[in-house]
Amino acid sequence: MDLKFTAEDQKFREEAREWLNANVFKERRPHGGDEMREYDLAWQKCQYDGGWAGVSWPEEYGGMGLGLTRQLIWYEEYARANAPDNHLCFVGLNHGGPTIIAHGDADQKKEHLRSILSGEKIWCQGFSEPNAGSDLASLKTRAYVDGNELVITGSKIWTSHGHLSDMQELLVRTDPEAPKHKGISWVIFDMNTPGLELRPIEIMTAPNHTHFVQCFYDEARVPLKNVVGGLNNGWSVAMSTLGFERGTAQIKDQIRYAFLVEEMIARARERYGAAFLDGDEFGSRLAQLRADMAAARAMTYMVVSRAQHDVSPAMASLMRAMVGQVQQRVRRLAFDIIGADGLENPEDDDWVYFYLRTYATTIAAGTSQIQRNIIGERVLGLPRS
Amino acid sequence: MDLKFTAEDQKFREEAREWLNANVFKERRPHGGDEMREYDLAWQKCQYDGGWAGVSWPEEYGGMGLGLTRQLIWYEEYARANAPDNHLCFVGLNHGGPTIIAHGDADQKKEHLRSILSGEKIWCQGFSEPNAGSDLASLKTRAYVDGNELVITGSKIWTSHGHLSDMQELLVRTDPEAPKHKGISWVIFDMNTPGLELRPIEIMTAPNHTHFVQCFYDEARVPLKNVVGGLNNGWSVAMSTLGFERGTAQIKDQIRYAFLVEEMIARARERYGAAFLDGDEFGSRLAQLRADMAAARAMTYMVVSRAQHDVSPAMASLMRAMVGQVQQRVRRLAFDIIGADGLENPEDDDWVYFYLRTYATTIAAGTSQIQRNIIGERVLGLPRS
Amino acid sequence: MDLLPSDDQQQIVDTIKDFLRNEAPVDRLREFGAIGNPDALLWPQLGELGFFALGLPDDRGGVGLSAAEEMLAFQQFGYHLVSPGIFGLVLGARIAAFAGEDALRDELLAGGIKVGLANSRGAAGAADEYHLFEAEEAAWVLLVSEEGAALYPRDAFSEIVRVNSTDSALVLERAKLSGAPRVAISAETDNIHDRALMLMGAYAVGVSEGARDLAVDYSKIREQFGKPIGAFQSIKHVCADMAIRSEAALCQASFAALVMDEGSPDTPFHATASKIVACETAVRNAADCIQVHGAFGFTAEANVHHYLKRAHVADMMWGSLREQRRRILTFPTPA
Amino acid sequence: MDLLPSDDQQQIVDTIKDFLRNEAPVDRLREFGAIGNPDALLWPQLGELGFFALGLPDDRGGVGLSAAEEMLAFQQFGYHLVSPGIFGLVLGARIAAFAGEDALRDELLAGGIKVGLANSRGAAGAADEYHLFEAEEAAWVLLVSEEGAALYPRDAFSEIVRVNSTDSALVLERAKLSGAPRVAISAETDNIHDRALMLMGAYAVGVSEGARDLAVDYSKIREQFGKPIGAFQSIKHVCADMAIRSEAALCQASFAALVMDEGSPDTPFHATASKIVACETAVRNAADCIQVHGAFGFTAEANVHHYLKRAHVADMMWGSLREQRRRILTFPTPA
Repeated sequence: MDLKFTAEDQKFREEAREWLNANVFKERRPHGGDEMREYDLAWQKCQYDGGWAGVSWPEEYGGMGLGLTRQLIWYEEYARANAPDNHLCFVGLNHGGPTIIAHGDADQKKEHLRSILSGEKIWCQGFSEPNAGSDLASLKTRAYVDGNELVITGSKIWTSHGHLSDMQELLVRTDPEAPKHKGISWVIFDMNTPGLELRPIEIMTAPNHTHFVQCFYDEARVPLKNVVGGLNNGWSVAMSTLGFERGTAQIKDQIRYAFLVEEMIARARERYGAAFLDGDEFGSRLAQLRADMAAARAMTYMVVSRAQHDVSPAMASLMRAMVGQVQQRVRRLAFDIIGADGLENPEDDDWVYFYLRTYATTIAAGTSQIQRNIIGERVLGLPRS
Repeated sequence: MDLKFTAEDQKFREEAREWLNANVFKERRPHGGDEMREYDLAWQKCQYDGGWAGVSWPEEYGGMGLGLTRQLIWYEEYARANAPDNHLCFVGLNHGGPTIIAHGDADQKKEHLRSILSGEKIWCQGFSEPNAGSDLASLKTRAYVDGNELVITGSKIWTSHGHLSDMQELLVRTDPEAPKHKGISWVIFDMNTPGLELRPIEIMTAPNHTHFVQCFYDEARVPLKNVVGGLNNGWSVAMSTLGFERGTAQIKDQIRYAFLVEEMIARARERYGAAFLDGDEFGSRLAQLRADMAAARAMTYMVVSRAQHDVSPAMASLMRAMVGQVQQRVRRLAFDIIGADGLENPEDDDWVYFYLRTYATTIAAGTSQIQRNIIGERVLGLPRS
Repeated sequence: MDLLPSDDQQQIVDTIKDFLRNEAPVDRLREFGAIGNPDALLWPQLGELGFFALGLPDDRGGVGLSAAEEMLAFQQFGYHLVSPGIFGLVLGARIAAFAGEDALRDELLAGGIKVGLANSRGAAGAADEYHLFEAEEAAWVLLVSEEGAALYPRDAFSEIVRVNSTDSALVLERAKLSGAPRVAISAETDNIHDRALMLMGAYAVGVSEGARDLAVDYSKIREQFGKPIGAFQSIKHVCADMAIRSEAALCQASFAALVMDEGSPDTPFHATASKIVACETAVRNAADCIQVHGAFGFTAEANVHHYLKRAHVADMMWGSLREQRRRILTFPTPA
Repeated sequence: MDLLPSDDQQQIVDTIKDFLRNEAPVDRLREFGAIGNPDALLWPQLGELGFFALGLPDDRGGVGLSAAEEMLAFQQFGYHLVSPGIFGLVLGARIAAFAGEDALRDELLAGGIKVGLANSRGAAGAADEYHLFEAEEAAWVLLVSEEGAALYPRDAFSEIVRVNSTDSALVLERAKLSGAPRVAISAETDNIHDRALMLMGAYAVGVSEGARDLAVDYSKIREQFGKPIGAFQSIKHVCADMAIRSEAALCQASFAALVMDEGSPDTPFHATASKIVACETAVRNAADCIQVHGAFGFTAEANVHHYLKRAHVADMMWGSLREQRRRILTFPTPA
């Protein structure tokens, strides 16, 4: 057991810090629309041009080909530099890209990976359907093979930022006769394909905030070569994608939230006076969060340590679950602490926006249920439900 | 809507108060054993002799034959006078007795009811079995008819105070061929019957605290006339018994706990100083409990109001659920407030004892699950699971 | 002793229910949500029906009923998320009535003008800094404190700045109080502060019940894994918890109104308890209602979010849960 | 950077595990529960194996390993609910070592005598009032504060009264401190307070893991409705939550030990965070474990209750959650 990083790691950290300090975008990230898309792509391109995109991606596609320790260091410095979260790039960097790295063929890798890292293409997800909420595998969007094309008809919903995306990782049913997990394919879908229509869905964070779209596919045609991991093999491909979700990407969040708690302590001290923290209800919740944040960071270090020892990746689900829970508590407490300010939802401050956003996380309760099933079965060895 | 009681109700209240002030046992209730049995029976007999036992029980069996409003008033005065809880009489007064009143025949009523009110007989419950926890209807204790007797073999567990009881309300399977809810009978069982053996079960509140017993029946014989509500009809009889459980009897608890919260506020003020209550974590929890206690009392009044208007008794389950939840929070907070004193478990103070007891209530989580099913289905009209 | 409405009271409730069901379905907020609240258009009709005057003595120009009827009315106002401007009219008319300003009183009771609400920004601002709700075109602004209650002309406030309201159905402004009240009464004359807390409790009960019913209705219709989601224990128990909390809040609101009508010294205690229990419930029920709705609950298309946001407004008005919890410990043990 | 034990460290862990599995199964508390704790009988053997000296520098008579090894050992002590008297020996020997009392140090390291623990009764008593744990036949009593740490002879305490301990496996007394320490060191010499918090955190991690494993094992065996209860989501998710919390507590305990070994100024922060997270976890895991066991969990026959009671002892020692939460806000932001 030790906390020391190697001299090479230290050097990497210093270079990352230096580069980030010089290059991090200082402008506020726009809350939506094309400005947000342009901002996120520009910041991604900046990282790529600087040689810092894709720390753990293969070098041949523009990545740095480094291990998880370097990834950790990069995220630590990224959060410390208060670098912006380019959420629009999230699906490409953390789902679509890694899926193609793991399951794609040479052509698919060549065609799609670099454009994700270089800030050219935004990816979105097309998994959920209007009548298949928690029961993902019951999806009905149909695709039949016609020559060397797939012809897709159906609908997807809760596609974050679909209206700002270029590409979509799409799950379709290619064999309606097979058992429900066996007839699904994972497809790279171009959002400019004729036959696709989008309906924006406004969300509750503020009037006219579009976050989700619903996608309607009417005989939309996709080349068969865009199927990743083989026809009708999409379920297992998708499951590995879900595995990437909130994997190492959460490290950044965890660090960012730890900073936020420190900021909250400072704001609370300023607003209520230093003495109030003594035994106060807010003080007590802040203190517990401060301790929990330290633990979450230690859990992140443990995830990296375990990966070095090749311990079962299921153990990482413990960290993910913890970080998810703590984030919700942080946002709720932040809202409580600002008191009457919580009734204002200004464009230039995120506290209320993020509080309301946590209700999307509550929805992801489905996800938290699934996570806890995984922990129960794969970590603790309990019988399947 | 009004809060006024009639002149007759007021008179009843004053008489009850006067009698209670003059007669309430001042000696501490022993924590266990025969002393506790004697204490509880003596206090029950005292109420009976004073003419105050069984406010809502029929007059012909020694009750007062009064309505729910008077019951409420009696319990309010009972709690205000700090009258002791005679827990050992609980099953007789609130399960066994009311079941016989509702389903018993004339002989059964004549033979058993008065001795409950008059403090002669202690009743216990024989429902749960070692391998039928939450799934009560899967009980296996077998009883076959032999002449004019039932012959019982099997085992019951978690029988509170079984070792101090005279009689038992017992569920047995009299028709093993029938569907599981259809072959059960509800039986009055004399605890002196040959063939019964008891094994005490120590509980965690303190060393050598016996609260439960396990009962073993080995060809124990009971007269057939002790079956209440008809052979093989025991499930519906038992369900009505469970309906009585925590019905109006909880009114007393609710009032008692409201007093306890006031006592906690006083103790906390004394221990930590008055100022600490301002915004303090304990202060905040105490304040919320104080408000919730007021609401619980108002709910009790609503239960009585609804009964006057013949509104569905299922609505009363809302009050029961609330009171159950609040009680747990009170006990936990009491333990937190006393700080290091919580590491001491003296014989002459109940705070730690009752904190530990709440873990029995957590176990009754099964009960809380069932309550919430009832609320969902009977109050809100949601489909059955 | 009877906590249920009498037949007469139930008739008033039914009339209000019918009116609001037709004129103010919650769906209206979807249309107007982003640009302010259309409810002021309802004020003249509600005034004509006498709903602003229920609890005012008849020798002061009111209907001569009690706090209980007012409580029942505000429960319905909350259920339909009626603009909180309605507190301005009802409490404003009471101030005018007790101050002997009969002309103003009658104008307010008729619902012909708007009254905004001023609320201290608490720790979020200096002592003279307020939030103004629904005060944009209002002639008057209501200010209630433990010491008394008053109507200010809008121009008693300076540095008024419109801000984005978290509850986007409401018009919210920041302002400084720099002028004097036009009409004011002290707490000794009539304790409007207690009444305001009690009525806000009743309003929050309505919000809680609205969220509960929305969740229950949805869980009967929405199917997953081949059956209505309300058949799953996880959803059923969430709905049951919403019902338990709503019932607690309703019972306490009723109790508080009756205690107030009796003129009991426990009135501040029970009014405060009512606001605490109801506001806590309103926020939790709204949050649970979102959860029951799944991803749909997070959209602006579902009405759920209006309940959540209004619950937070109700909580913050005249002192949040944090302040009210602090206050309730200062009262003596109630009878 | 590596938070997992090295092979050498794992070997130490395995040795302790084996020893305790044989010599101190939790079942022992069932037998001795009501009449005190038999663990002092193990001290000589544990001393011989060197387990009291792991973290003591070799030039001070120790094994010369680090806080990390001590952390791993106390995790195992907690897992087996070893008497907290073991803190008295390990920390007491450290005090003696740094005070240059080599003879006493060696006596303690050998486990030949008992050291009780004195803990302030906090708001429950006056400033000089203490609880003494496991001190009945002890030659020494350990007292640790932020300013320093000391060994007192038992007769430095007066008005000693035996009281019923909530954790009935422990001997508990009330006493007043009226005498002087025999051996003492200041926090500048060696910060035993931080070490005590960190090790109590590690101990509570063990308690949490013990409760978790007991619950998981039971839910694999116990059947209801025809299948193991661990197959039901309600039970499975409770177990998962126990595992999440245990992991958080373990990681933070490891981190705190390593920070301490580096001599970092963040040591008090991380030691405190470790105690907070682990004690909160220990109480919650024990409570959840009772729930998983159903009615059986409430009996004295199940071992569950020992975990709950010990978790409360761990929490109260050297400042409860309430005090530690207050303290952690006083530290600067850690690196």
